[in-house]
Amino acid sequence: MAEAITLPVATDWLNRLAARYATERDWLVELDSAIGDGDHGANLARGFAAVRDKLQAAPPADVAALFRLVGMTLISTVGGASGPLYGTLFLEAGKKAAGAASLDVAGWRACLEAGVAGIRARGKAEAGEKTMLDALLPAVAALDGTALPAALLASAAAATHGSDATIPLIARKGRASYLGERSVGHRDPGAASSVMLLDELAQAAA
Amino acid sequence: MAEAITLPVATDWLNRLAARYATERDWLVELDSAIGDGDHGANLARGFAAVRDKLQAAPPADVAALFRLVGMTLISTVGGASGPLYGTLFLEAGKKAAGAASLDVAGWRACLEAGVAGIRARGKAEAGEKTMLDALLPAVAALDGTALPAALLASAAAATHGSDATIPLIARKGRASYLGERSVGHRDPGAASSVMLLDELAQAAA
Amino acid sequence: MKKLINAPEAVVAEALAGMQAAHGDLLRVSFDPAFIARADAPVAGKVAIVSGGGSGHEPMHGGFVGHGMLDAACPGAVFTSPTPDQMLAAAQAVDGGAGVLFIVKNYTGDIMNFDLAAELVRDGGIAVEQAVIDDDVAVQDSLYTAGRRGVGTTVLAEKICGAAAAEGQDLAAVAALCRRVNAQGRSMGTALTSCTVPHAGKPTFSLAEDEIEMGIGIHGEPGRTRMKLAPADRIAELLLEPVLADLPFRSGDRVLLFVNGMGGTPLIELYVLYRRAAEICAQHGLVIARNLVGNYITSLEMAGASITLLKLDAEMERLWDAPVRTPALRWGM
Amino acid sequence: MKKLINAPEAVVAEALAGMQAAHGDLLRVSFDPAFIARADAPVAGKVAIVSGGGSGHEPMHGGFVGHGMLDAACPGAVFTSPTPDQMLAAAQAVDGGAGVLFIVKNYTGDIMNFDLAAELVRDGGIAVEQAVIDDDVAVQDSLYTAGRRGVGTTVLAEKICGAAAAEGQDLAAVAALCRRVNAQGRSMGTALTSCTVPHAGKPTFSLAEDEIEMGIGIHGEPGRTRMKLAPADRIAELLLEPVLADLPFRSGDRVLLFVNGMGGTPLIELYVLYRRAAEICAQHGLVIARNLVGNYITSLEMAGASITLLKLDAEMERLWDAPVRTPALRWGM
Ligand SMILES: Nc1ncnc2c1ncn2[C@@H]1O[C@H](COP(=O)(O)OP(=O)(O)O)[C@@H](O)[C@H]1O
Ligand SMILES: Nc1ncnc2c1ncn2[C@@H]1O[C@H](COP(=O)(O)OP(=O)(O)O)[C@@H](O)[C@H]1O
Ligand SMILES: [Mg+2]
Ligand SMILES: [Mg+2]
Ligand SMILES: [Mg+2]
Ligand SMILES: [Mg+2]
Repeated sequence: MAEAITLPVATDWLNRLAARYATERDWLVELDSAIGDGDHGANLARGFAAVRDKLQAAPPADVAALFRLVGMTLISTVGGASGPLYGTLFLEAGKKAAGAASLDVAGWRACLEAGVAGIRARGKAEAGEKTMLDALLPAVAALDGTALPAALLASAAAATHGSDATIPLIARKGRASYLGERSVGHRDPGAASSVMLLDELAQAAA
Repeated sequence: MAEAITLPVATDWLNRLAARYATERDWLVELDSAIGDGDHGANLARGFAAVRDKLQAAPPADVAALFRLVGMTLISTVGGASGPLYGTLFLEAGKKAAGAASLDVAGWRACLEAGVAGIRARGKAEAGEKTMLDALLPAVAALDGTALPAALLASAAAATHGSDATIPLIARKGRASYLGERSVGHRDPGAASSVMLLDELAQAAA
Repeated sequence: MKKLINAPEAVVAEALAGMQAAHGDLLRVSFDPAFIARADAPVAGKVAIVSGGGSGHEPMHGGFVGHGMLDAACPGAVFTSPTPDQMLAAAQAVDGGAGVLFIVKNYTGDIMNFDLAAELVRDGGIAVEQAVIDDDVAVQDSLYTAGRRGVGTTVLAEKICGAAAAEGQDLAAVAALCRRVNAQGRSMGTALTSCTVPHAGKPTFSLAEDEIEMGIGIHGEPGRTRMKLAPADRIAELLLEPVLADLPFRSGDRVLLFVNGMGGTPLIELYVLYRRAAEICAQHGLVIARNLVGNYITSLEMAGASITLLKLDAEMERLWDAPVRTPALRWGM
Repeated sequence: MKKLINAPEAVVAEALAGMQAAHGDLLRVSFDPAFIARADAPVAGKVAIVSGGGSGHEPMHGGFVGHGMLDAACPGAVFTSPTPDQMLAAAQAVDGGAGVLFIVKNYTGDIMNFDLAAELVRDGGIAVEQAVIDDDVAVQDSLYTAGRRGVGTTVLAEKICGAAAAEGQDLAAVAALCRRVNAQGRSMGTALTSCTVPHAGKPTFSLAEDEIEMGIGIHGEPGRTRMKLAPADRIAELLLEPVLADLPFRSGDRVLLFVNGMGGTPLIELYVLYRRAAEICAQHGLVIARNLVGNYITSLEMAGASITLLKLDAEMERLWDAPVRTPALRWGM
């Protein structure tokens, strides 16, 4: 049971994510086929496989460097909407993590908050527009207390609720917005992938 | 009951054929789809509809003129292999019919013989190569006696047998020949349409 | 899924290799990062035009690289925007000292990736402008959505701006021209069948045997409405009505009429559609001064078509006629 | 059946009207009898080249009418040879006093109709030659069958002979050249899906989800064998092996490699196929001096492709490069 997000925990997290997105690739593709263009699962599987390979080839010196490497790699291998968005999340998180040997709950909260703010700035979306933000914003809000594993579990659970809550929404941003009313009744793929992101972090720290 | 193929009988024959090929269009298309390119029914429906219209617009003066008109019309409206072949049949028949007010069994036999010879010359096919000739050649051979309706019925029956006999053959001429062995087990569409041609003549003269 | 491919992951790179093999006289392919550049790039003193987007829309954009059109194209994964490092490398490879214009289709992913790239290019000391194409009238436009998609007008803008750059117009002028072309162009498309993204392995959507999707996007994004299959003449009307009303086009306007196939519709049907589209234009008093018919901005093997109408001015007409030599569009040389 | 048409009977005439509307600067359409002629025909003193065949193979042949290629094309009903009166009228319209060459694909119907037409044209006092294209190696050739089908080499022969006629070669020379091109060209194709003839309303044949037909004809005629879907690289090998063996092509030969789409296969896949085809040619020591990639001789919306290899000589290379301006093939002007 980890008390902080150390470099090994963070590395484990990213390796888990590569495996998770490979496994969930088809489901995310299916979600994206319903209201988008069917590539979200392939995009993330490709991007996080590249992350795993880079981490293996040249292990970063600290958590901040790791986050920056992840951000750069996602931006240069994912493409689409999710590449710059998740890339920005990690780049901004990397800035906040600079200098820290490890992250406690408050430290991680600052990172995630900055990352999500980066996503808002880049994508110009708000809560309730049926995007990954609808999973990420509740996840930030749910991060409190001092016990790391518990806080991460609560954060992931909040993301799950947020993701579920995208189903009845009308999409206003991203490709699903072209559907208007017809986007109702479908889960946002980016919200689903954000849940996995936070869930694997909770697992890595458990 | 007609004792000779007069102008009214011949006109009735061609009108019947226009109706018959319209009705049998889909079946002939189906036969041609199996071992050809799926247009035989459409080709003949188009061609004989044009024949019907021309006969109505400018009724010919005698049987020979009617045959020539049919031949010219088929050649200029059918296309494909069957257009020139059936066109030639009628053009050559028209030459033989020249000067005759009507055709008795011998007269019609001379016409059909000349027409089938024309088809052989144009298409360079022989008996047993799975073409319309396999219906037409037996139909010529079966034409004898002096009672016209009976002779025509016998001729049509021989054509039917000939058409049935194409089913086990390997096609050697026309588009079906590309199939080689795989043409076995299918009726030749041109043989099938030749049966209709002779059958409607027997009906018109009945 | 039935495709002439080796593996879904390999399609884009292998098609690039095929383009390199077939068109080595015209273009040069970089595989990592992936971009296609003019063989003779950089052209000193000329504004360089770079576009890009997901693969699966061929010949757009790679087939438009060459003299008088694009200097470089960046292909993403199928239906996925390319990444900023591709655009950065392409811009660096083709900048001839007069700066780079990014022509960007309005999709969230494309916009964000090109934005990131523009920052990087600018940081590297190369002047860069971006022009966004958002001509698809099927999509509701509003401040609160992602806005209209970029479709058929992209092809026309790339040709016209390519000619402007070739005749020596500067970056500001070429960018302004591109925005003007976009402002004057409107499109709408329809799908008769879905397409199948190779890595997805099954059709993006499904339509009944007698159903079509009106207002389809080029990534198989659903459109405005689903309706029963109608005669081509009626479909031409339903596609053109919103296009005509939107600008609006007015009697006496000189236009370019572009009937585009989505990839799986045979040319004979595109001409049937063109016939009626031209009649409708004539009924509205439009003068079809130029036209284009064929598969230029496609959606893999989707059956369907789109109609783009561009209101021309004298400069656009002149630049449209200027020589162009690319794998997919060529005249005058 | 899902098509962008109004009625099966109307497709050909309406597509012709669309071509007239779109390409009035290049060509002139006669509707009855149906043919497409160069807008500036007859060209005095030039050999006129007339081709034709069933519709559904667009852009062939109508899309190849114009400067430097065909003087006229006669479209039949879909997949049905045109009729002699069409060819007669076309020949009369485009003969410039130097005679007419009929380029005929080897199908029983085409042969017979063009034969009849040649008699009529000759009777009318116009010199006429016929050259038959029969390049499809999928078909067993023998004195006792209809012989090989005419496929991809037709496009190349029409371009090369069109250039020869444009530079003033006489009828005998152009006809001899056409026969030489045919003698040096070999093709084979594959289908991944069937096509649907409009008046038939359902697919001509059916293939299982994992089956392809090797050696397919351009009318959906079944080919040599049915096999499991294979990787594109393997399909390139299976198409090229019989082509290479047949002429035979030899190391050092200069060739034109033509990868043709059947209509429903996206360009990105044709480039994947081209990539491997070019590799195979290189392995055999062939020099790919020229190439062509795209949908030029199609089979409605059939998914699939064909590969044509033409052994070039210096004259063919020069004539291939000569300017051409038609709706579907254009360069140098
Ligand atoms: N403007 C935006 N802000 C935040 N998230 C967005 C925005 N646009 C799209 N997304 C997210 O991106 C997801 C789609 O990602 P992906 O399919 O990889 O990219 P693309 O839409 O370019 O194909 C959506 O499900 C949504 O969660
Ligand atoms: N050389 C030939 N001699 C006689 N009949 C032939 C020959 N070639 C084809 N046929 C007949 O023509 C029929 C096909 O006609 P049709 O489908 O209208 O023409 P196409 O084969 O050009 O599509 C065949 O079924 C056969 O009976
Ligand atoms: Mg997507
Ligand atoms: Mg047929
Ligand atoms: Mg995408
Ligand atoms: Mg036919």
